[in-house]
Amino acid sequence: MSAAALEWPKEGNARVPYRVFADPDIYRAELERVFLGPTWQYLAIADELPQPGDYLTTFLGETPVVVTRGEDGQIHAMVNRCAHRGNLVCLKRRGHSDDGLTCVYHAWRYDLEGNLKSVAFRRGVGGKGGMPDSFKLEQHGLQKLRTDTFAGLVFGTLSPDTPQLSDYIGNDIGGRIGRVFRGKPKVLGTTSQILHNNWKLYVENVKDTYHASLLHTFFTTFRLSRLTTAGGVAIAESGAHHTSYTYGAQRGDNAASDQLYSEIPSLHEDYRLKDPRFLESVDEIGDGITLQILSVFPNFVLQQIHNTIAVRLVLPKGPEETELQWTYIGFGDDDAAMTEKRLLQANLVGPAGYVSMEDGAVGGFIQRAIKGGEDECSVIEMGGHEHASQPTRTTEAAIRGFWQAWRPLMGY
Amino acid sequence: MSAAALEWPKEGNARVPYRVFADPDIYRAELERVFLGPTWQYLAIADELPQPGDYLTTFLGETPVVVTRGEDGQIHAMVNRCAHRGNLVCLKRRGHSDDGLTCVYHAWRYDLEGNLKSVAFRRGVGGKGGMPDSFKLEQHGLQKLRTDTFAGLVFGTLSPDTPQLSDYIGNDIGGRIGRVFRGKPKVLGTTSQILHNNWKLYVENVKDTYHASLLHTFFTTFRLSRLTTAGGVAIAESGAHHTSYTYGAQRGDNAASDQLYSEIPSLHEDYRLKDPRFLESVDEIGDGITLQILSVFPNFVLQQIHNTIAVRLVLPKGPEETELQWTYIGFGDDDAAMTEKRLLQANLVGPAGYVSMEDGAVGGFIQRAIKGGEDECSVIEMGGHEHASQPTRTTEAAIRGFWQAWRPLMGY
Amino acid sequence: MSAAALEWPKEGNARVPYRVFADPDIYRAELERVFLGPTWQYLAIADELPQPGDYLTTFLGETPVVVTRGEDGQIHAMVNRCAHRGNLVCLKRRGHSDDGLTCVYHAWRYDLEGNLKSVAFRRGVGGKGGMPDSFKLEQHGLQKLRTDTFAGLVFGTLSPDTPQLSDYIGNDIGGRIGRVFRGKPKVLGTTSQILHNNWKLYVENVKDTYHASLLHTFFTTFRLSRLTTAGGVAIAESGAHHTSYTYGAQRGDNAASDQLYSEIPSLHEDYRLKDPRFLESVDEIGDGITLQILSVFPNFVLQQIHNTIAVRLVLPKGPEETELQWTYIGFGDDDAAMTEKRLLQANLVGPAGYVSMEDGAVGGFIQRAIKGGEDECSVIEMGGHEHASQPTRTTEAAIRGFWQAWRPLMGY
Amino acid sequence: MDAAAELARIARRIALEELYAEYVHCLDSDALEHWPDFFTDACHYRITSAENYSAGLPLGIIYANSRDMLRDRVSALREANIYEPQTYRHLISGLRIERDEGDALDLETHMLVVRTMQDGAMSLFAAGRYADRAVRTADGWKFASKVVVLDSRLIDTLLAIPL
Amino acid sequence: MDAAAELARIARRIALEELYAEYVHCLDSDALEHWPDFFTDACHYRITSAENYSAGLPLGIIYANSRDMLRDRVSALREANIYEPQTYRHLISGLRIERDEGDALDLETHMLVVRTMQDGAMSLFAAGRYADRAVRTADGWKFASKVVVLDSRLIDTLLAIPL
Amino acid sequence: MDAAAELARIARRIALEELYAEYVHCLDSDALEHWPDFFTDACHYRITSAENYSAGLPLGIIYANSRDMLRDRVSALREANIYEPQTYRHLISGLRIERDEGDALDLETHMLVVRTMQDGAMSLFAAGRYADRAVRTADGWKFASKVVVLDSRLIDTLLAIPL
Ligand code: FES
Ligand code: FES
Ligand code: FES
Ligand SMILES: [Fe+3]
Ligand SMILES: [Fe+3]
Ligand SMILES: [Fe+3]
Repeated sequence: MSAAALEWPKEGNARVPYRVFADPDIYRAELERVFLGPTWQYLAIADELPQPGDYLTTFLGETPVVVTRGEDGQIHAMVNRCAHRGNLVCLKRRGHSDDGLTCVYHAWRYDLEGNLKSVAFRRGVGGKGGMPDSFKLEQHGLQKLRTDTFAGLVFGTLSPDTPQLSDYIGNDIGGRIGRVFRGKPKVLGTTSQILHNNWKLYVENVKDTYHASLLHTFFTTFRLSRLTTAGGVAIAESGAHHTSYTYGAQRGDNAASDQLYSEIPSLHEDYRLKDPRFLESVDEIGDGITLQILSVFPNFVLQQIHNTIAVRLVLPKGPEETELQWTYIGFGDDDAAMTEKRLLQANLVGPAGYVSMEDGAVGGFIQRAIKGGEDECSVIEMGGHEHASQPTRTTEAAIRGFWQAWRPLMGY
Repeated sequence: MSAAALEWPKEGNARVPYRVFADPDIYRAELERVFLGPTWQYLAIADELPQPGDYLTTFLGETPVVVTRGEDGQIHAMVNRCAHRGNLVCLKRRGHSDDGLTCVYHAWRYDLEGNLKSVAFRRGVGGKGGMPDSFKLEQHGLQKLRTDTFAGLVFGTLSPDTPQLSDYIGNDIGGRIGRVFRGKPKVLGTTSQILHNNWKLYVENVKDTYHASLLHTFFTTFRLSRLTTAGGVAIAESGAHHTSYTYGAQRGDNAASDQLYSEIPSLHEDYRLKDPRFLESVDEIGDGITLQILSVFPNFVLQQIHNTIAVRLVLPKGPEETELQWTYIGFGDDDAAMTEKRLLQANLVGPAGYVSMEDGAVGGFIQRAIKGGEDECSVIEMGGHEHASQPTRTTEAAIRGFWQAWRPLMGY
Repeated sequence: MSAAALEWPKEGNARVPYRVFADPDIYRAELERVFLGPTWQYLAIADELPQPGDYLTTFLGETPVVVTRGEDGQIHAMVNRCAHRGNLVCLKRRGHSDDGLTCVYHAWRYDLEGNLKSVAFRRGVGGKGGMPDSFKLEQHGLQKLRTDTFAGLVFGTLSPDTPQLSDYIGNDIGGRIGRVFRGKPKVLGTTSQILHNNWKLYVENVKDTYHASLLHTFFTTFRLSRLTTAGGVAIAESGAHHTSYTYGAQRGDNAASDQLYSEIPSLHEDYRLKDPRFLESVDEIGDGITLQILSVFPNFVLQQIHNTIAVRLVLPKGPEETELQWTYIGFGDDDAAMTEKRLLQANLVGPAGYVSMEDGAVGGFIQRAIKGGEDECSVIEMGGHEHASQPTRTTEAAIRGFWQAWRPLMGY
Repeated sequence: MDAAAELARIARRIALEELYAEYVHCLDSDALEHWPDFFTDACHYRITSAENYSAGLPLGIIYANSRDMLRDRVSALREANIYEPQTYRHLISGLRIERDEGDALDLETHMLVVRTMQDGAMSLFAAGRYADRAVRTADGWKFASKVVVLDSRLIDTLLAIPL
Repeated sequence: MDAAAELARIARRIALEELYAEYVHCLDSDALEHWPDFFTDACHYRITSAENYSAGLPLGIIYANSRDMLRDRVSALREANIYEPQTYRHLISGLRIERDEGDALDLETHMLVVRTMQDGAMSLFAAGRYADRAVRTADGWKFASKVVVLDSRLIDTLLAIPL
Repeated sequence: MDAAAELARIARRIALEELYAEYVHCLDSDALEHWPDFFTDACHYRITSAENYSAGLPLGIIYANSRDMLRDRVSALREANIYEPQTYRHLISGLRIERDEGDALDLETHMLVVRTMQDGAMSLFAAGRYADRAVRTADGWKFASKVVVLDSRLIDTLLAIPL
């Protein structure tokens, strides 16, 4: 079926036809309308490119992008596709160049902003060959992205219609990003996962405040987070972005909570850690929020779980494959002990994370389960049918918000 | 091209356009019309699920299915897709549960018949969140299959239009199934093969009574079976199902047969086994039939080769990939010697079987050969153009029968 | 989008939409219109099949082909697809048969020219089964290719409309093939590469006389070949075929050349070989041409680089995958020292070649770079917009020639 | 342990390493006619899956109870069965002696097999372990029993050449 | 080197080969409860990528500073975490002693892990090396530190069972 | 065989195991400048396919007749050739001495190489064997000849780093 042919259920955001997670035509349309469309996508942490000439490569959807620090000291981003015959201009994931970017195929040279500076043998050799006079360097640069920075995070877009980044993010979500980035970020390391599911199944998982204490029984067991502890979800009016937040367990009522959870299979009363040091955290921000999961539409995630802070990028790699990239952050003023805390708490997340490994698998389970059921729908009614902020996490409002933002882009 | 666009050759079942083995659209249509359509598909041997709470997972085409033994002692089958957001409810191939089926994602719980029994935090937490009152458990169960059992074999279908199982199989074929399952079956083991060909190429191979003595030269050489030994093929009127049967070699005339086979490259006069024990068989059924290959449309096979008995399930895994699952059977009253016979004779079949390994490869050879020839046709004229039962195996009548059954389902 | 829907840019051969390298529909149309269409494709070196009964298997596009030396001493080629039910008739890459070709599935037998000679059990067994009388052997042979030989190279085509091979190749290109094949060829070995790019990206690379001294810096550094050394490119009038040729370095002006290359990053003044023996070459042909790269549309390449001579076959394996097969040639009258020269110089080419390894990767770089840019175009203006022969290699004329030949076949 | 005993122990281990090296070389170099020579006359050879093995199900993909049955397997591959040209590449690692009776040992090693078809396609064909019983005989160590326990339930296309 | 010393050197190397054989057998046979026993009390265990490792970035996919933390990891896998049935098959090769202090050694081996899922799908899950510190203790060689350096940045789906 | 001879035989085998461990470590840790040091001055090095090898065709994918040619190969990789960042992971198994002349040996081992690209993609890059001639020299065992016989005809994309 073609992307256009899908008829959306009358229940609106409370129903999602599984086809949107499997159909190759819908996927191709997404690459165009969502990832090359009017959305801001995370590219890098500005501090990853300290010096002019530093560059790294990433993607807008599946489109390769190079991000540079220009001679002007500014961040620039271009499609990583040579204007001559389409070769990758930058082959390395990260690098530095003192004289702009040179394509290996025919040595066409660009400056760090993507302007074509020279064409090898443009005038030919011995008066023979070369480019016609009609050829103008300025008409053949790399395709440029708009870039903007928020709290030290670099975002990019290829669409002229994308609103200003700060307006796109909005004050509420923006404040919750700023809350985490109080200092100069320092990268502690990166890791990536290949997920065998459509990218949106992972984004739904991120926005799913309902699942955490049920799927991640580790969490529950240690009362690290329960739906019974104080917290809620903040959702941008557009539905596009969200933040879920939880306050320290002490604010919850454990007795009542255990009672409530006693029906849930996940509780193991007897389960205690032999070496709990890895959970020793400090309230470094000072507002008592021990957990914050934040997303910016379509594919950026910022996570603060106690002292482990990471940005996640969700990259589509096909209708049924997704790459999830994690970059773990500390701050310039962390001492050794604080860094150690972050490294130990990092056991909670990532591909082997005590409270995240299930998220790597569940999307693939769904992808397998919906085969032959592409015209069936998921039921997203927890917390009602709206996508407004709520003072509870026992809701799927943030997921409905995602569809609220995705559907008009896709014309559904 | 779309599934509909194929024009069937005027020769009818005697010609099959190779496109039906390669075209992704035709394949997608098959998943819908054949595997989710009015056909009975093998799910399990009832004795594999002795206790209430036992379950196993399998497929209807590519659609995941869970088969359970309910509290009521009956076999039930449901699509293995959670009614909430589509997660696989059962993750294990085989398992047992004393309290129904619980989805790991948000702990929705179903009974063993697929009825939704509870939704975690349905009423929210502290009066916040939860499901709307309009949400009714009874409207959100797992999709149920119709199931029925024949000779201890469990079949399932998703279509209300599939006739009763016994009528679907018919008396003739039914009798030939019952002939094999005289006692309480005991599973001796399982094995599976990945075949790099369309599922129908394997089914054709199973129904191809013409190839056995030619492709499997091991057979011929030992006079285990030749087209010259007495036997024939029984075909359901619909063409859908078949049984080929062979009587012990002694009923044939070896001299005349060798003469006939002398033109076939496969005969090795001088080839003798050093340790023939593995061919020592007994006529356990007592009717002198040493070989019976039986198929029930679309994808079930029952094999009796001397004392090695196996059911085979043919699972489509894509237009050009198929999984072939074998379950080897003995009976409750087998003594150690009889079991050993079955295990030794099992060398004849399976992925390394002396008379079956070629079947695992030949479909892939065809799949490779038809590239660029999708509009060419195979020629299926051995034994004429009909699909009636014949007292010979020198015929492709059973293959024509398959197409006779497949074409109306697919609209060709 | 469908193959037909592509609108070609008004600039003609100077622009190529990247979609032609990625679109599955265009690829499928190519298999039909280019590879099964009116083109001659390299099949083998006649001397690879010295004896009647010798055969080898190869491909026209993705269609399997068997090439034989018949009883009549002539070369024959047929589609390697049994006329019965489509099995591969020949399973081995190379082989010999004294009694024609027998399909393993049902032992149908063909002679070395593809005529069906016998059908197993055609008359049935004991008067039962067998083929209907209407079945005529002569109506069921293997599909035959037209074959022709040029300078000991065997080409084949499935189209009746392909002009005679010598006319197809033409005198100019033909002479340049003959120039290399002066003696009885002797195969020194073969190797193959899997390229993760559309087949045309590799063919463009072969025809790209502009890239050699820029991408392959090894070449430049040793002044083996520079655009400043004398040479040029000869292009068939149709644009379909090409030859680029270079004279020994001594004919160039190194000082001027170094000056010119000084802007190119690839020059390493200080780089010298410790054991230059592997570059000791002789002017075996005697015309001073040290480098000749020649292509015959669509997918044949003949290379002479000093004394390393190889034919290359470019086989499409999917929209984004290509197999590149190399056959290295010496001649019957080579002495041991000459053979050793060829083997040492072979370090220049192939998957690990000093001046060819980059060609194996650059196509894949482009394939990755064009994702999301399928409607962008490459810019092919070096040396103007025509596709005529030029006395320089600082041109992309031969690439434009390729598109000039490809577009009408595809209807663009 | 005294030096002589230590040396003997080490020599034995090396002999076993060499046994496995020769065994896989035999299979991977298409010297199948010699394959049965690695076994005792009355041997057991079986290829099965971890699923069957751990469930105690006796079925084998190949199931033989004598060296002659192994010889018959080779004859069939040479004379009767039809399959595309293909080669294995075995890798062996982690030899362990599970039970040590001096001249009779229960052994286990990890194994992995890459299969290469004539078109050049390589694939991970098998991963698993050898659960063996080796005995010291007049002409060296022989397998009294070899059970090839494959981690996967799936065989790609067919299994012709033994493991 | 005199014979005794030579023999001791060889015996030690074999003991180390056996250590790795036992270590991977423990993981691949689902005997995870014994996995922590291969380490000293105050050990360091980390799984990281060559990219992080060579950039000097300290992050680990798993990062533990005590044997108890390894025990907690096993308990979580058994009692809390949810993942599909799967098994590893480790292959170890090329043991090298990088630093020899007699009873304390810096070791490196190449490693490869094939993962098999319950549906039978096998995949190349991990390739890399063990960069270890082993010490000789009363009950044999133990790992004071084990850093699993993976060649790839990517983990397929999740990493539940340790490497 | 007497103890001393036995010990010497074992010590030699271990030395050879170590030789291969060092050899693959050199390649996999990007210490290519030291790679030629594993060879004698007048050495032969060749990478070929089983197809060419068994047909007696002399062609090599890489074909060198001196250690200096190996040095030139490394210089070209460092200074001239362009290829994406990538690493190998060699696994070696099944060392066998095919011909024993004491200080000169014909050796064979199975080998497998997993290649990892910078994007994290791992693939089975090569499987095959080393068919080598090793000689004992003043500074240890060196390869007088190394022929890398690959099971497959196909090379994925390119072969830059030697095997
Ligand atoms: S493709 Fe970049 S310079 Fe030619
Ligand atoms: S998907 Fe099953 S409970 Fe949510
Ligand atoms: S398919 Fe060739 S003989 Fe039947
Ligand atoms: Fe989660
Ligand atoms: Fe068969
Ligand atoms: Fe080139």
